Amino acid sequence: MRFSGFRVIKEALTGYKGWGPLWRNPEPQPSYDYIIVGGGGHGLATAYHLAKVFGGKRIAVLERGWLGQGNIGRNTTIIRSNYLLPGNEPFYEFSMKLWENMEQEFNFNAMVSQRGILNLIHTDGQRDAYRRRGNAMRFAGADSELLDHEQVRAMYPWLNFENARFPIKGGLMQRRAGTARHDGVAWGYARGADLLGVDLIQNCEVTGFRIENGKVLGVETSRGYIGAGKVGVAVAGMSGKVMAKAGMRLPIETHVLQAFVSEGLKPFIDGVITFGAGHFYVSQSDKGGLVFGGDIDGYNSYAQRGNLPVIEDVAEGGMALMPAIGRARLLRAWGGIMDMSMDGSPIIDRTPIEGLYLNAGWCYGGFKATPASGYAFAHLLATDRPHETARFMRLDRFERGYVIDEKGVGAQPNLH
Amino acid sequence: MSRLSGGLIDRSQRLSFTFDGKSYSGHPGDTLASALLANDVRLMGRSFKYHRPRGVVSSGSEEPNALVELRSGARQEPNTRATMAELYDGLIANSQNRVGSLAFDLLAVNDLASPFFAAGFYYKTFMWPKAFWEKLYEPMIRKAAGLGSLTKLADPDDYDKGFLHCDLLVIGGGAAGLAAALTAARAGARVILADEDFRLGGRLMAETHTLNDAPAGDWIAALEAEFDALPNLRVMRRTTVFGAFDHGIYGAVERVSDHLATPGKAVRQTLWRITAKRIVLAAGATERHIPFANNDRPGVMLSGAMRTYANRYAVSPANRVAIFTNGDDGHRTALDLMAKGVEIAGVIDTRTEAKALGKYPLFAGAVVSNAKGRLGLKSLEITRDGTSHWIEAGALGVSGGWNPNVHLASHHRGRPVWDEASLAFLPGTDLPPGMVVAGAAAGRGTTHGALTSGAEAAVAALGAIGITAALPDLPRAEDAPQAQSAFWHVPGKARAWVDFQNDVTVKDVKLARQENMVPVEHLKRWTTLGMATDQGKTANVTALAVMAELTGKTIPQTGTTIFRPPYTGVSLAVLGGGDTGAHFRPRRLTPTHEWAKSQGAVFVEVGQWMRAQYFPRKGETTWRETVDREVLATRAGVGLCDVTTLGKVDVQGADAGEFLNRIYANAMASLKVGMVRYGLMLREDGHAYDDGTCARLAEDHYVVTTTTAQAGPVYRHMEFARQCLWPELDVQLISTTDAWAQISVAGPNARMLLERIVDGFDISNEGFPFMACAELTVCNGLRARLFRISFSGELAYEIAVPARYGAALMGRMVEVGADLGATPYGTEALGVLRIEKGHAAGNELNGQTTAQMLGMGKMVSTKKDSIGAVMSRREGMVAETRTLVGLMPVDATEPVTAGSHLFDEGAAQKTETDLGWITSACYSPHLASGIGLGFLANGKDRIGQVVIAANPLQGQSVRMRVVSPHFVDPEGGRLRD
Amino acid sequence: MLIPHPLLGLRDAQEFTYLGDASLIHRPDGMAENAAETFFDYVYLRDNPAGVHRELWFHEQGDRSWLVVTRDTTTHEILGAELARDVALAAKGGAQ
Amino acid sequence: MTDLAPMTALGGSLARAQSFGALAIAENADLALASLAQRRGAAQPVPMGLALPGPGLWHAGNGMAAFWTGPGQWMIEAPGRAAEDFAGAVKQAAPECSVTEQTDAFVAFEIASSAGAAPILSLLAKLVNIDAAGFGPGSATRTGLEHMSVFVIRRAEDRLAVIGMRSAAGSIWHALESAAARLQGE
Repeated sequence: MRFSGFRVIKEALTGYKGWGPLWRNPEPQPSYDYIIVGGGGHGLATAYHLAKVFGGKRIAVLERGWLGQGNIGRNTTIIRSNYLLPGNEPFYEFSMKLWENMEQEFNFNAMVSQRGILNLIHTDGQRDAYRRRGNAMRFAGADSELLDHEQVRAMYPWLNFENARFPIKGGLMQRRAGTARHDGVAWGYARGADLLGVDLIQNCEVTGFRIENGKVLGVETSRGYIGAGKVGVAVAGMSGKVMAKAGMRLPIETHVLQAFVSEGLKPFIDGVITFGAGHFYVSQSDKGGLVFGGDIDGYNSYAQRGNLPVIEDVAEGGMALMPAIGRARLLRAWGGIMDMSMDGSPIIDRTPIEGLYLNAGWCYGGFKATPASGYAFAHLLATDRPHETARFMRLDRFERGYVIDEKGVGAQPNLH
Repeated sequence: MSRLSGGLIDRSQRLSFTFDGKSYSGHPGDTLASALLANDVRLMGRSFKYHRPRGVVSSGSEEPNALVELRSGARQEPNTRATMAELYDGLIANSQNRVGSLAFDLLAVNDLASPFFAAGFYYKTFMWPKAFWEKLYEPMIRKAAGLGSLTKLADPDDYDKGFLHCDLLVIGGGAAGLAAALTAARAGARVILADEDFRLGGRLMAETHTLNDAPAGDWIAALEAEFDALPNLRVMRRTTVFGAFDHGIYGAVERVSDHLATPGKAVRQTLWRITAKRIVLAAGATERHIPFANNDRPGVMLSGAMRTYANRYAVSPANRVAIFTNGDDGHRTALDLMAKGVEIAGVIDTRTEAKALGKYPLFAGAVVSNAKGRLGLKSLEITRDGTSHWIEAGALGVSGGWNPNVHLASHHRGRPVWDEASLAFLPGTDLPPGMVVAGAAAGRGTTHGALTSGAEAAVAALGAIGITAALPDLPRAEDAPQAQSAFWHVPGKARAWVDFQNDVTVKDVKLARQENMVPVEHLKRWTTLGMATDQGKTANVTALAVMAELTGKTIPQTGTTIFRPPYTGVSLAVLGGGDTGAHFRPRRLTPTHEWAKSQGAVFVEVGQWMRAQYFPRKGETTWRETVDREVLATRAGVGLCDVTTLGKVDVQGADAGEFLNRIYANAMASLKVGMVRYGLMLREDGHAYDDGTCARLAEDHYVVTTTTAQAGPVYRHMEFARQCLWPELDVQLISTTDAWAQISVAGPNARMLLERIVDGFDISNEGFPFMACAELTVCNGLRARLFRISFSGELAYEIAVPARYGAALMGRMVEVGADLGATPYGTEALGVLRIEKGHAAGNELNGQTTAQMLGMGKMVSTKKDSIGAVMSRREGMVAETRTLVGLMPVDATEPVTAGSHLFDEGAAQKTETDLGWITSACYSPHLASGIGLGFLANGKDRIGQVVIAANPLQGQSVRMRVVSPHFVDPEGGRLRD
Repeated sequence: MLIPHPLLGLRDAQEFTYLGDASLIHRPDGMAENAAETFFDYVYLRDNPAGVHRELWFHEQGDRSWLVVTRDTTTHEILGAELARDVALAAKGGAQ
Repeated sequence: MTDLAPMTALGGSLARAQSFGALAIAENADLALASLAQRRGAAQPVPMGLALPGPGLWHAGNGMAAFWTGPGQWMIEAPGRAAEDFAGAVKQAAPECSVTEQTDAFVAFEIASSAGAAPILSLLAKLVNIDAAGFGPGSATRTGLEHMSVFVIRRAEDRLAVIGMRSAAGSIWHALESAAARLQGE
């Protein structure tokens, strides 16, 4: 069924009789050409693109719990392509372009909203670095603007300009950046994939890989063995745990990142603001909640919950930047587990095991990458060649010395 | 007239307040909600989506409807539960989420269009035309959504943070919590009792039950007197424990002054981090409602809340009240209200076998199937055996059973367990370590059950940490079993609300089921169930039950919801703590700060430090003018700059040299005593980490300097190497950054100036050559350290004295060097001097560069093992061709801008053709031109060529000549003179 | 979180700076033939267990000791803590 | 003696002192400090007859005091001797140790209560995450305070010292002052 405003009106007047399941609940088949492990944003986007763009057939997505239960369902919903390095920027800009057209393509309103992202500048050195980045974005076809103090003040006069420990000297603005409704993205891809015949199998945990002579034959699951031509793993924070079942150690650590939302408020912040001198970034959802976050907790964790000091740290940053939010209340805090890679950049690559492919290392930045990640991973699965924009995101870059280190902090995942 | 007799309000005092501009009065002991009810105000808010008129539903923090904007001006506080706002004289509250007045909200049109707004509708529309989303649809949605508003004014109040420690934290001051605290405190344990209410007692205050045949208030009063005398017990009223974190740490907010008009000298709220060895959770239970058609009319409320209002606040929402219940609990409300003289229109009990417990009309085996009264309940439809009739009632109390408040028990992702007997989720076995649950939160909701389980919980909890406690004599209390039958919602075609605030109806749950949004998280996200400010406290279990009914599954098969912190909303200001604004982060001042201030210096933030940026003089109109003067004065005479901020690490021990050999890429063990060497540190991944100098003061004593930014990390890294990598070496480390005021003395007259302050020490070129160091005295006996090192390319020294003398020394040098042109300079001139000399700094050492890029590849010794050496030889790093070069505009009037990218002339400018970028740029008064440093592909081979510096961000494209990065004195002759 | 410091008892984890897997103590020999491989493994690859993890914490706002803390990454339960220096010395055969 | 005039950490020529109800906070500008670290394998020294305390402890004697700062490391305090080369004196007394001058690395604030231990305990609770029950007289530890690291010494039931980075003296003072003033307001 095709969604439209007309259809919504028609269904409203006829008691919603026409609304059916957004996707089927199929039983797993004995084998598939492609198995995508992980029914999160990246896994669903991969299946969708594999079927839609690359003509893949007999595709299954295996999800341990419910579709979209991982980081796609709990993040701060920011989409942007304001990266610096050539290994990253073209990829994220490709993603941005996919965001701009996805809703009409998969016929689902994921509320992609290009209300802009503003990265504040507090020092001259930061301005130099942001200028380098803003120009790198331009050369990769993205949009960027360098704002001065007055331009920032005109946009957000109620930021703390008067009594700030770190004065605001300007900002790097990407107007095409913004937010998208995270669940809507997962559901849009899920529904799109389902309509293209992809089997979305929930409550199906992968417990092992059947590997013979260095080639993967299929996966053992909580719902029995399923054969596969190719297996793509896109399980974010669980990457280490899942790939260990295939005998692999990864340049990845799993960490917890907390995200926060305030009680609903009338429109207050239009776009996304990031405060680099503290650890704080914020946007306001269409429902009115301030959606905000900061740094990862900083220690290895699979516990999906964080601790109070980070909540305080983020709130401190928020209060320092925008003392007018003081009387709003934190409504909910939640922790997701992040696949923090050793250089802070992702991996979309084959593995040494034939037929086994890895999509991982997204750190806390996977949401914005969802469309491109799915597209590039589908490209790799279908053609065995990396997608043009993901060609630097290789697994062997660490050994060979081609790291993509945006922050320049080296092989320490909790600093990325 | 809705005030009743009795209650815990102080009738001797009258407090006036306003709601939506209209004046009312109440008494101390009232909440805003009780005072409004006492003034016959039933309409208190509007719902989120349909803007339906709403009245208060509860009497506690679970309130979904009666949300107001409290206070005014910069103190305006949105979404405040009227049920939690203590009344004070002069309180100002306004209703929110309305266009027009509360009674005539224009957005109530949404309600008429509600069929179009069913669960998930917005995912299916607003997609065409594409551009309309940001321009039309979304702004419309954003405006209509949201609840209360922020003012954009800075919060004027102060907030505190603090730390408390205890053996036992008791969460909840009702019967169970009081018994637990009493038991533990009498045993001598250190106890904290926290309750979100402003008065202890919990539901004891809401009921008419007796303790030892006397009013419960008597027992509470006696207990409070005993509590006051126990120094090991801290009672924290108005304190909400909002989160259970790791290792027994609980977050709590004390609302210190929220019950006052302004905080005065105190803080508004304090965030407490409580570290508890053991925890008794006695958070009580929250009553459930029962959805039926139009069950959201103002005046429809929870039956237990009605008792609270009657017994504690002496108020009834109406003169004639009905009760809708699925168990005995509703009958209690009828009895309590009757006792206070309220007319009971009837008790509608879903159980056919129900019996009246008093003289009121009973409708057994019946349901309430509809309600009328848009702005306030007028009548109810009662349906029994398929026939219906209407009765008049101004309020309806609904009793659907109680949900234990297991939230904190689940903050470590523990799952509550469904108990079919009590029709409730009880705490599971996977509680946060050290927690015991008692009272209604554990399903022991009778007064006797709460008291005994509270005391027993304390005994058990303390026993686990070796403290023996005895069960106290607990008062005799009611222990009547509460009969109840499962009844979740009244079937029907009209909308019946499950989640009041977010307008989620039974129909929405059905539609979610129809659309395969069945997993509880899908249900929640598709319908927005439980995502409002109350986090579904009154809605979630009911919705689960409805979904279970639809799918034919049991409630536990359908799922549970995950509880996450905070238990109730916590203001961002208190989480952010007191020190924001200028005190957001510590400010470190250099030893010459006060002196520089007296000289009119302009300061700049450099990480934690404030440094003098430049020293403007009279008549100078631009900062550039000042900086140019400072630079030229340094190159021509002598400049003075406080460089204390550079990190200093004292390295001592027999193996200090060997240790430093392994830390630095280049050799340090071979450094002679009395000499300094430039050193480059790599990270273990082979990239440049930090640079600085290393001075050898004695055979077993070095002083390492780091960059300002990396002082902390480098020290940590060195301790890592000392303790973890090479513990067998004899090395001791300590930071001395703050101990010494270090001043750079640079310029051709530097030596002459220093000769005037050193105490008989030979600093001639021969006696104290380039890269020498020494300990000596200056200014008549002040111990000092002198290093002949240069960052500017000039003859230069750094002199260090104990920090307390830094300002005086600076003043002295300016004074005695006046004839030599002694000029203080700031970080701007420092930057110009080092760029002119081609010295790498933060913009070059940004963690992404290699020794090779910096032109220091050869410094990485292959003769020894040092941190990062192996990885610096990886294929990709060796293949890196970008090197540090100097750049000058072909046309000297053109700007040089850091962050510009470098391209071949005529090349298409894109990622693939990018050759590098400009790292640092400045105006060089020495060359009368802008200059820059940058990393350029094959840079060494391009010296003399022209490249394009492209800065499309600012519309610049400049032809630049590639030159040596050493713009000044490339041979280094000046350094050595 | 609270870290059980072997000398100072339970301390607020905020006083500490986290580094990562305690295997970082065992730095390979940079002059060995196979240094390229051993360092790749040392610097980049991690077991990243969902369960018991031995990890390095630096008592930065305390006594400046590096600790090896044993912690369950699924529950955050801490099973023990030792001075990293003692662990490192023991690994080197107790060489004093 | 040098003819240069010293300046206190708070930037004055005189040390700052202020009272907040029962609490008095004073900058101690005359306190000499030197760190002392044991060399590898060496025996624990007894510099100038001062017994060095164990982890978490502070010990006074012979007109000086010492507190433990880390394994094999102590800080030696000497009231009133800031102008001297105190580190030199310590080094002479413990030549086999690594000694480093620390006098001007730190600012010391002495806090005294005129109403017994209670105000001190209330202040501690607002400042640092230390369980006061286990922090009686003779205790010393380093911990975090408003993003800074400080030594806290319980010199007596009613006396506390907070010693932190000299460059951050103003921020430490602000933290102490705000907490003390707010306690007064409660």
